Order: sequence, then structure tokens, then C-alpha cells
Amino acid sequence: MKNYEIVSDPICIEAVTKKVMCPTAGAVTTFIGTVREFTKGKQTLYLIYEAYQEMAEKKLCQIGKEIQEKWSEAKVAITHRIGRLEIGEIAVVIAVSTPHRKDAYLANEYAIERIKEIVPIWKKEHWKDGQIWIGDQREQVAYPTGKPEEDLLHG
Amino acid sequence: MKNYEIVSDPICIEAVTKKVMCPTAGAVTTFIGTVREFTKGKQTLYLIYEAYQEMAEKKLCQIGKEIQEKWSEAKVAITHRIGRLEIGEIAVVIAVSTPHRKDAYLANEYAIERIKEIVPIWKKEHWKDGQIWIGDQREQVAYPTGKPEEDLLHG
Amino acid sequence: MVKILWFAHLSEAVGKRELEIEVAGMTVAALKKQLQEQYPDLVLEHVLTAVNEEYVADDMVLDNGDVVAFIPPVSGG
Amino acid sequence: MVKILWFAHLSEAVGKRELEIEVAGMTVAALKKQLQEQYPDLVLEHVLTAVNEEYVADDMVLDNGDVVAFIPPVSGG
Repeated sequence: MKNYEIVSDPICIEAVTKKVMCPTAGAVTTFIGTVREFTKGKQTLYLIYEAYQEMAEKKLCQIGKEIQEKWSEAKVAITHRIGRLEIGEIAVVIAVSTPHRKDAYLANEYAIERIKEIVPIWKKEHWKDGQIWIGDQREQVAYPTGKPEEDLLHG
Repeated sequence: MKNYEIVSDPICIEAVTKKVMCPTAGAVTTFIGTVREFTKGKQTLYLIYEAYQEMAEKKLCQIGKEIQEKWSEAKVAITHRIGRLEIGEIAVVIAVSTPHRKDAYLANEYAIERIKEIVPIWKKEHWKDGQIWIGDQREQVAYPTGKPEEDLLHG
Repeated sequence: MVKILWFAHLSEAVGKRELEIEVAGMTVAALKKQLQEQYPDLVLEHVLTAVNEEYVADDMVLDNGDVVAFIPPVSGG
Repeated sequence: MVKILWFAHLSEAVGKRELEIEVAGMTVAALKKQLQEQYPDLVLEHVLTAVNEEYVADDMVLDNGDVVAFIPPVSGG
């Protein structure tokens, strides 16, 4: 059983969640990122996700370790899907279990924030009138030219 | 499809989550409360959950409405199980979807806090050497006498 | 007649889950007092009251057909 | 020899996904400069570099057999 995975097939929420459930954990949170149809009024038709797979799995694993340094009893599992995803489909499932619930929320949110910072996965939005690689990990800026105007990674 | 349910059978995480997934929601969070084996070093054998079912469903629905007042685009589904639950089994699943992720975490946490304040469900812990109704919705105080020493609900 | 529902340790203290009683016209506070006299083991000071599935204050006057539930501190979730 | 991996819009800019190149002994900064001369459409200023699956600084010296990946701002999740 791999707790940190990049996959091409649809993700089963239950299967990812089961990886972190255990008798010492009273609280489990999951985050499920899905393909949204409208972003700021613009209609997405579908997305393509691409990953540097080996490094992405390594970085997901690093995020799990960072969480365990902060919340020592946490268990973490993350699966991210790549390839073509239709509207409403699941791109990522993050499951975190902890003995008490507050930590389960905090650790889970920490995971998604870190994914958007350090895990080499990119999405290409496809609209009716074009397509673009989304170049900013905070999902706020796209770079039609492929030239990010600011260094957000070091910012 | 009922979004707010008290059930006697095992809860399917995927089924509750699907109720809130939709094309306008990019983020879904779930909270899964499970039966923990050890609480402060004391070993639980199993739990019995009891509910005032009609009122409990009504109060879960009220929590959903409170969330939609605070986060207008949120969708909410909550299922709570009653009866005998073994260690590791799922007592409650809360699913919340929102267009953006921050709200999905906040609204979900709001739901579990409110469940522990206003929803008429009680748990009885069974240990090797006895059993007790847990009398405090914040799970910190048990009342062996059935007499809570402080009014935590109004506190 | 008013129907009273008991849950959790209250149900164990009174030895039943339901009770029908003639208290229409009484306040919730008066009903609580009467029940505590009737069941010496019953402690209702820190228990909320719901009438017809909504939390109510102690000065609410009960009506025929009301369903009264005493709600000890909850522990679901 | 060093293997270079291209992703997302960088892969479209250079028209390939992989490239083998003789740059052992060079720094990452020097490699970037050379690649930008070779591919005028390639912009690497705001792109991170990973060597053997770990992020590295621009002054790192490359070795034979290294796998270099250029990592534009990520957008997973």
C-alpha cells in the first residue's frame, strides 16, 4: 500500500481514507479537489494534469513527513490523478487522521497548501476558445506567454 | 436523497460525499469521526450512540442552513450513525463543498462544533470495568453520577 | 396530556423512555419541579428542554399534545 | 552526459520532453544560459531547477548522469 501516489485512473475516496483510519485515530479529514466548471465566469471544458511523477510522489511523501513533524500522531495519505479530467472529476484526495479533530483539519489544510507550493504537477485548462498552462501554484495567475511576471515560488 | 440523516447501518463515506459534489464546487472536505480505542489511557471496548432521531435530523438540517448563511455557496451533507459501534467504526461523516478550499475547511469545522453543541445524540462508553454516558458535548468531562457539575451548554 | 421523552442517563434514572402526564397549562419549570419530586434520582438542573423538537426556555407554558424531551449535554460526533 | 526533462509549457517551448546534453562540470546557472541561447522561446527566470528529484540552487555543479528537471510554477491540487 502506497500512501503517496500519482495515478491515471479515477480516485476512490474511500480507499484513500481507509489508509489512515486506525484505532488510535478519532478524527479523519479528507480534502477532495474536483474540476470546477466555472472560474471567474470562464467555462472550463476539461483539464489535463501532467506530473514529474517520481519527484511528485517523493514531494508528497515529504509533505507527509513535514506533517508528522508538526503533528506527531498524524497519519497521511495523498493520491493525485493526472491525464485528462472532466468537469466534476476528482483531481486529488488528501486524507489525514489524528487522535483529535482540530489537528486533522489543520494538518489537512497544510497538505493542500504545500502541494500547491512544491509538488511538480501542472494543469492545462481547456476552454471553448483556447487552452493554457496554469502557471501559478496559488491558482490566481495564468501565463499566456509562458512567462510568469513574478517569482511566486520564492515570493 | 436526504442530506441530513441518522442511520443504524454503517456509513459509506463516498455516498455522503457524492451528495455535495457538483460542477460549481472545486473543493470538498469531509470529516469522519471514528470510535477511538484509547482516551486518556483508558481502553474503550465499544460505544452505544442514542439519538432523539427526529429532532437530531432537524438540528443537523439547521446546521446546514447556518452554514449556508455564512458561506452562501456551500453544500452540506451529514450522516450520523446510532446503535452499537465497534472500535474504528465510523460514527459521523460531514461533507461540505464550496467553490474554494478555505471555506470548505472552515464550514466543515463549524459543522462538527455545532453538532457537539445542539444535536441530541449521546454516547455511552463501555470499558472493561464499566460503562458511562458521556455527558459533555466537548468530550472532556464524564458524569459518573449523571450530574454534570457545570452548565456547559449555556457556558 | 403531554408526552415526555427520556434519553441517555435520564432514561436510566426514571426507568422508562416515555411518560404521558397531565400537565397542560403548566410551565416547563413547574413540570421539572414536579418530576424531580416524583423521581428522587432525577437531576434536571443542567438539562435543556425541547418542546416539539425545539429548545425552549423554562417559562414556556405547555399545551395539550406537546412532546417534551429533556436533553442532557449532548455527545455526538 | 546530463539528462534534461521538460514539462508543461517548457516542453511546448522546446518541442520535446527530454534532451541529453554534455554539460557535466557546469553550474545550473550556466546550463540555463546555454539553453536559453539555444531555444529563444525558452524563459527560465521564474522556473525552479531539480537535480535528481530535489530542488537545487543555481550554483550547483552538474555531474555526469544527473537528471535535471526545470519546474515551472506548479498548479496541482
